[in-house]
Amino acid sequence: MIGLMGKLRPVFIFSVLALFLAGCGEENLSALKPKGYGAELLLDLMMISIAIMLFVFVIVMAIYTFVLIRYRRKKGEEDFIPKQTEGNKSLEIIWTVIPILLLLILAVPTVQATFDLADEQPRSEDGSITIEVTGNQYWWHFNYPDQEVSTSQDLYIPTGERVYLDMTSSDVIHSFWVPSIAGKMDTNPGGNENTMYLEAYEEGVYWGHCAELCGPSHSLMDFRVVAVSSEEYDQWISDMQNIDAEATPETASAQDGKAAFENSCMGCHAIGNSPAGVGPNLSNFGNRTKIAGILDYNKENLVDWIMNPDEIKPGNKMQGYNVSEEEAQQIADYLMQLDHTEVTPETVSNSSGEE
Amino acid sequence: MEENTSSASRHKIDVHKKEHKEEMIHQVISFILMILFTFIAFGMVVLEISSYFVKPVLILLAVIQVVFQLYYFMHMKNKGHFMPAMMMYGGLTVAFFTIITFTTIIWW
Amino acid sequence: MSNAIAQQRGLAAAIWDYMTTVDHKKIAHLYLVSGGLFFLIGGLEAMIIRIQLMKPDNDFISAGLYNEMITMHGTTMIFLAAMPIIFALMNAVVPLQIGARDVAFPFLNSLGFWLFLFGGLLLNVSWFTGGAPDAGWTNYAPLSTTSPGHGIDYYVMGLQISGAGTLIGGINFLVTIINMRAPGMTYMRMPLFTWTSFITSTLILFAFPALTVGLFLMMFDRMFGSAFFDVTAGGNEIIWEHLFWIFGHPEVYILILPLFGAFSDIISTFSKKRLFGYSAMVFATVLIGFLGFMVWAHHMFTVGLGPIANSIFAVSTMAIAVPTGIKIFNWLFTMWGGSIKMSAAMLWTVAFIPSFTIGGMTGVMLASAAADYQYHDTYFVVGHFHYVIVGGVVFGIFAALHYWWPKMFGKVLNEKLGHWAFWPFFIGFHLTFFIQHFLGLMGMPRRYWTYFEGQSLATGNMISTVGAFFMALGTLIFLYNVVYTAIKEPRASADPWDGRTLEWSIPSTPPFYNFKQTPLVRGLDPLWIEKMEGRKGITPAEPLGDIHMPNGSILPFLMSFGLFIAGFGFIYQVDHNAWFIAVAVGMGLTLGSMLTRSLKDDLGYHIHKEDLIEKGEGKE
Amino acid sequence: MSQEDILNPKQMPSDPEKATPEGKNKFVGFWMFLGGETVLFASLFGTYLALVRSTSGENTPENLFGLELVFIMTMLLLTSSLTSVYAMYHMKNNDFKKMQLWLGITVVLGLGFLGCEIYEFYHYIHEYGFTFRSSAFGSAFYTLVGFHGGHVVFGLSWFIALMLRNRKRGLNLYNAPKYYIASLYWHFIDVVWVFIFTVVYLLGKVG
Ligand code: HEA
Ligand code: HEA
Ligand code: HEC
Ligand code: CUA
Ligand SMILES: [Cu+2]
Repeated sequence: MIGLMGKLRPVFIFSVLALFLAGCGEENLSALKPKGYGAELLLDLMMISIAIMLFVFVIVMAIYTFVLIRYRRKKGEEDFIPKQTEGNKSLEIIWTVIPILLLLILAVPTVQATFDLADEQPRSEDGSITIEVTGNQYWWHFNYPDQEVSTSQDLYIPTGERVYLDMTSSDVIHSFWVPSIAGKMDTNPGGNENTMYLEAYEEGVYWGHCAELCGPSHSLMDFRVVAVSSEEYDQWISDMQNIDAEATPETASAQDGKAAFENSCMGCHAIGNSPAGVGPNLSNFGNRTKIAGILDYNKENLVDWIMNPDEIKPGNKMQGYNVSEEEAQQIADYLMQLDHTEVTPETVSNSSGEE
Repeated sequence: MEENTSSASRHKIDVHKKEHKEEMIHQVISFILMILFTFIAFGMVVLEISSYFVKPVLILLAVIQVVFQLYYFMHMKNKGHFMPAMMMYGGLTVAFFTIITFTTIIWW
Repeated sequence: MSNAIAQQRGLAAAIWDYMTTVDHKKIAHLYLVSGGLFFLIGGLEAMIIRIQLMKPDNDFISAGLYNEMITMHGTTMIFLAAMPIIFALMNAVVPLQIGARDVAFPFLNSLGFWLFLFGGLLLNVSWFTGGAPDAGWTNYAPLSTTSPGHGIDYYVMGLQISGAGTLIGGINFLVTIINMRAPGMTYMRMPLFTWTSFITSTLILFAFPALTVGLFLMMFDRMFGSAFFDVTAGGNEIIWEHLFWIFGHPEVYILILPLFGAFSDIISTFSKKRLFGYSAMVFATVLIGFLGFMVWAHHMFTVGLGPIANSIFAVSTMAIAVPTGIKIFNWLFTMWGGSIKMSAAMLWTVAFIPSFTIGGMTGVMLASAAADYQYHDTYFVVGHFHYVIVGGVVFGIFAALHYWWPKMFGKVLNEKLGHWAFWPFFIGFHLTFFIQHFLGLMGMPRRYWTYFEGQSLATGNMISTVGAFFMALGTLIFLYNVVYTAIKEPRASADPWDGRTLEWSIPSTPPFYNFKQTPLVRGLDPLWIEKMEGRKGITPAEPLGDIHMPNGSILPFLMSFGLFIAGFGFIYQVDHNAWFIAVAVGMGLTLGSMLTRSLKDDLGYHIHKEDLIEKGEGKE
Repeated sequence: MSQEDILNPKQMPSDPEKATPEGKNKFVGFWMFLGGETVLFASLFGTYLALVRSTSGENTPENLFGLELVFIMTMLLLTSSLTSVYAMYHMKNNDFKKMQLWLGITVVLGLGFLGCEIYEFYHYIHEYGFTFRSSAFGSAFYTLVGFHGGHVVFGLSWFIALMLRNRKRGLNLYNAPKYYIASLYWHFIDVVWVFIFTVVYLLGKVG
C-alpha cells in the first residue's frame, strides 16, 4: 500500500505543471506580472504571505506524513491499545505562539500597504491628475474635470505618475480592476464615492475588468487602460480638447452616417466633452481597439453591434432606435473616422498581449 | 411523619413568600428609579440642555433602565440564569458591533 | 392484489408517520434526504457552470441563465444542502451523545425541518415561474432591488422561511444541550461533536436575525416601495452588504464547526486514542465562534470602508488562524502514537487535513486587506472557499455519514465502495479548485459567464471542468454505495467501530426512546471508560421506569405549508391585489395551526416499565 | 402517576415555571430567543441610525416628533412592566385570581400604548404626509417602531389567549411556564422601547 502522500503527489504535480504551461497569464492582464506601483506592492505582499503559508504547510505536512506512515495500524496490532495522552502544555503553547508571530509578520506589511494604497494626496494643487470614473451597465465613463475632456472605455493615463480616480456608479455596483497596474475598487451608486490611484511604470495597453456582479453582461464589461508617456499624454489631452464635434467627415458615406447618427443615436451618445450619458462618449471612437470593450475593432463588427447590441451584450441599455443595415454601414464609416489624435493604443510602444 | 413534612414544607413556603416579598420591594424600587430616569431624560430634552452633555447622559440612562429591567424585572440576577445571561451578553456583544458599524463606516 | 393494497397502505402510513413525526432520529432522516436531494441539484448546477466555462467564448447557456445558475448553486448548496445535512447529523447524534431520550422541543424540531423544506421548495419553484434569482447568493443591492421579474422575491421569501426554520432548530439544540444532558455529563465531558453543535447553534442564534432583518428590508423595498437601498430616495445600498455579512461570515463557521467536531470524534475513534488537548479544542471552538462575529467586513475590503476599518478587520480576521491552527495540530497529535485504522470515514478525515489547511491559508492571504484588492471577486476567492467548504464541509459530511451511518440506518456502509467513491472525488476536488487560485491571479473575475480566447485562461478552466466530472463520479459511486448497502449489507452491531462515546452503547438503530435507562457518565469518552474497566455497557443512572414521550403532530407541516402559500401571495401581490387572498389563506392556516397548538393540551404519553422489559431484551 | 397528576400537584412549588423539565426547557429556550431578538433589534436600530439623516423635505425628526405623546406611551409601557411583575409575584405565591387580574391590567395598559402608537402614525401620515415610502428615513422609522409595535400586538394576543384559555383551569405546572415566558417577552418589549424613546425620539429631538 502506497502512503497517502504518494497518491496525492500526482495531483499536485499535474496542477503545477498545467500552470507552468499556461505561463502566469497574459502580460497585460495578470496580477502576477505587475506593471504598476499598486500591483507590484501587492505582489510583494502576496509573496510574503505565500512564503509564510508554505512554511506552515511544510511543517503540517511533515508531521502529517510521519504520523500517517508511522502510526498506521498494522496486521496483528488490532488489539494494541495506545497510551491515552491528555495533551501537552509546552507543545500547545508552541503552536499557539508561533502562528501569532507569523501573523504579526504578515499584519505589519498588510496595514502598511493598506494605508499606502489609500493615499488621497492633495489634489490639483500639485498638478496631479484626477479622473472621474463612472461605472455603467456595462461600460465605463472617464471624465477629466480639470482638462474638460471626457471619454469612454479607454482610459488614457501618463506613465510614471499617480493618477487619482474618483469613482461612482450610475446604476448598480461595479468594480474597477486593472490587475497588472493596481488592485480593484468598487464604484457605488449614490453618495458612497471611492478613490484610488493608478501609477503605471511602462507604456502599454492594459486590460481592465468589471469585478462586481452587475447583471447579465458583467463578464463583458471590459475596458482598457492606455498608459502613454507624459508628452504623449499632454498631446492627447490637447487633441481631445480641440475636437470639433461638428466637423464634416470626408467621405459621402460618412457624411450620411453623421446625419443618421445625429438622428438616431445622439439621444444617448455624445461626441465632444460630456458628462456620463446613457451611452458611451464616442468622441474618439476612431481610436478604439475594441468595440463596446469586447469586439475586435472592424467595420463588420461595428455594423453587427449597431444592428443587434443585445445579442452581443445581453441586457445592455442600447436599444429603442431604428436604423437600417445601410444606415448602420454609413454610421460605421462615420464613427470609425473619428480619430482626432495621433496618440492611440496602436502607437503605444508596448502594446503587448493584444491577441 | 406526615405532620412533620407538611409543617416543614409550610415553613418552606413561608420562607419563599418572604423571599418573593423582598424581591417585590426591589422591583418596586427599580420601577420608581426607572420612572425617575424617564422624567430626567425627557426633562433634559425639553429644557434643551447642551446636546454634547445630553446625548451621552440619555444613552447612559437608557442603559441603566435596561439593566433594571433585565436584572430585576426579568430576574437575570437570580441563580439559574447563567446560560440566559451568557446568551444576552452574546446578543448584546453582536448588537454592539452592529451599531458601532452602522454609525461609523456607513457614510452620511 | 390485496397485497399491493396492503403495501400501499403501508407506504401511506409510513409517509404519514414521517409527516407527523417528532422523533429526532426520523427528523434526521428527513433532513438528510432533502438536504441530499438539494446537494444533487446544487451539484448539477455546478456541473452546468463548469460546462459553460469549459472553453473560451462558450455559449452552452445564456448570460442571464448563467447568473441564475451561480446564484442558485451558491444558495442551494449553503442553505439547502450543507446546513440541512449538518442538522441531520446533529439530530441523529447529539441527543445520543449526551444520553438524552429526546431533544428539548420535539415539536419545534419538526417545525424547523418543515420550514426549511418549504422555504427551499419555494426558492426552487422560481425556476419554473419565469426565472430564478440572479444577483448572486450575496444578493447585493441595487442589482437585486432592480432585478426584473420575481426571481429575487423568491430568494427573499424562500430564505426567510427556511431561515426561520434554522433559527428554531438552533434554539432547540441549544436548550437540548444545556438541559438534557445525562447525569455526570458535564460540559467538559461532552464529546466534541456536541460541543461544536452547541457553538454552531449559538452562532445561528446571533447570526440569523441579521439576515432576517436584511431580508425584511429587501422585501419591503421590492414589494412595498420602501427606500432602504434606493439611493435616489436617500437609501444606502451598503446597509445590505453589512447585514448580509454580519450573518454571512458567521454562517461559514456555522457550516464548518460541526464537522470539526465530527472529525475530532472520528480521529479519536480510529486512532484508538483520547482526543489530544481536549480542553484546548473546546476553547478553540469557542474562540472561533466569538471571533467569527468581528470579521465580517473582510468580505467588503473593496467597498471603500477606508484604510482604518480595513486594517482592523484584516487583523481580526487573521486572528482566527490561531484557534484553527490549534485544532489542526491537536488532530495531528491525536493520531501521533495512535493505532490508525484507515476506514472510509477516516480516509475522508485524513484527506480533509491538508485540503482544509490549504483553504485556510488562502483565507489568511485574503485577509491581508490590501492584497485582497487583487484577490477579491476573482477565482482566487472561489478557490479559497471551495477548499474550505468542499475540502472541509463536504469531506466532513462524507466522513460523518460513513461514521454514523450504522447509528442512523442500522448498516455499515460498504467499506470498499466507500474507498472507491473517495478517490475520484478527492482527485477531482484538487483538480477543480487548485488551479482556480491561479486563474484568479491571472485576471479571471468570478461570476463571469465567459472569458475570451487569448487571455491564457483556457487550459486552467478545462482542467477545472474535468475535475468537476471526477467529483460527480465520486458522488455517484457514493449513491450507489447507499443503495448497495441497503440491499446487500448485514445489520450492524451496536458498536461497529469500537467507539468511545454514548451513542455506541445503544443498538444501531436505537429504539425510539433511545436509552432504556438514562446512562451515568463517569468521564470523557464514557463508553471507552466502561470498556477499559471490562464492563459491556454503560452503568445506568436510574432504575428502570416509565418513559414519557411526546405525541406526533401534523401541525408543523401545516404551519410551514401555510407560510409557503403566503409566500406566493407576497411575491405576486405586486402584480395583482387578488394575491393578498393567498397571503390571507396561508397566514390563516399558519396562525390557525399555532392557535390550535397553544390551546390544545398535548401532554404526550408514557411507555410503561413492563413494556420496556418485554421489548427491550430482544435482539433488536 | 399520570402526566395530569404531575402537572397538578397538591402543593405548588415556589418556582412553578421551572418545576417540570418542559418548563425548564421553555424557560431557557425563551431566553435564547431573546438573545437572538437583541441582534434583530440591533440590526433595525443600526439601519435606522444610518438612515436617520436621509430625510426628504421638512419631515426631519426635529420637526416631526412631539414628546408629550411619547412620554405618555413610555409611562404606560413602563407601568405595564411593573403590573406584569405583580402578576408573576402572585403566580409564585399560587394566587391565580390575582395573577389574572394584574395581567388584565397589563393588557389594558398595553392596549393604551398601542392606541397611542396608532394615533401617532395616523397623525404623521395625514398631517405631515410622512409615510413609509416618502424617504429612507420614513422607511427606517416605520420599520423600527413598527417592528416594536408588532411585538406589542403579539405580546398582547399572547396574554389574552393565555388568560382566556386558563380562566377555568387555574394555575398548574403546564401553563405556569407559559405565563412566565409571556411576561419575560413583555419586559423585553419594554427594554426595546427604552431604547426607542431614547434613540429615536429624544436623540432625534436633540438632533
Ligand atoms: C466553511 C467555510 C469557510 C471557512 C472555514 C473559511 C475560513 C476562512 N476564511 Fe473564508 N470564505 C468562505 C468560506 C469559508 N471561509 C466563503 C463561502 C467565502 C466567499 C463568500 C462569497 O463572497 O461568496 C469566503 C471568503 C473569504 C474572504 C473574502 C474574500 C473576498 O471576497 O475578497 C476572506 C478574507 O479575509 C476569507 C478569509 C477566511 C479566513 C482567514 C478563514 C480562516 O478561518 C481560516 C483559518 C485556517 C487556517 C489558517 C489553516 C489552519 C491553521 C494553521 C495550520 C495554523 C498556522 C497558520 C498560519 C500562521 C497562517 N474568506
Ligand atoms: C456548500 C457549498 C458549496 C459546494 C458543496 C459547492 C460545490 C461545487 N461548486 Fe460551488 N459555490 C458555492 C458553494 C458551494 N459550491 C458558492 C456559495 C458559490 C458562490 C455563488 C455566487 O457567486 O453567488 C459557488 C460558486 C461556484 C463557482 C463559481 C461560479 C462563478 O463565480 O461564476 C464554481 C465554478 O467552478 C463552482 C463550482 C463548484 C463545483 C464544481 C462543486 C462540486 O464540488 C460539486 C460536486 C457535486 C456534484 C458534481 C453533484 C454530483 C451529482 C450529479 C451530477 C448527479 C445529478 C443527478 C441528479 C440531480 C438526479 N461553484
Ligand atoms: C438608448 C440609448 C442608446 C441609443 C439610442 C444608442 N446607443 Fe449606442 N450605446 C448605448 C449604451 C448604453 C452603450 C454601452 C453598451 C455596453 O457596452 O454595455 C452603447 C454603446 C455603443 C457603442 C460602443 C461604444 C464603445 O465605446 O465601444 C457604439 C459604437 C454605439 N453604441 C453606437 C450607437 C449607434 C450608432 C447608435 C444609433 C444607431 C446608438 N449607439 C444608439 C446606448 C445607446
Ligand atoms: Cu459591471 Cu460587473
Ligand atoms: Cu468570511
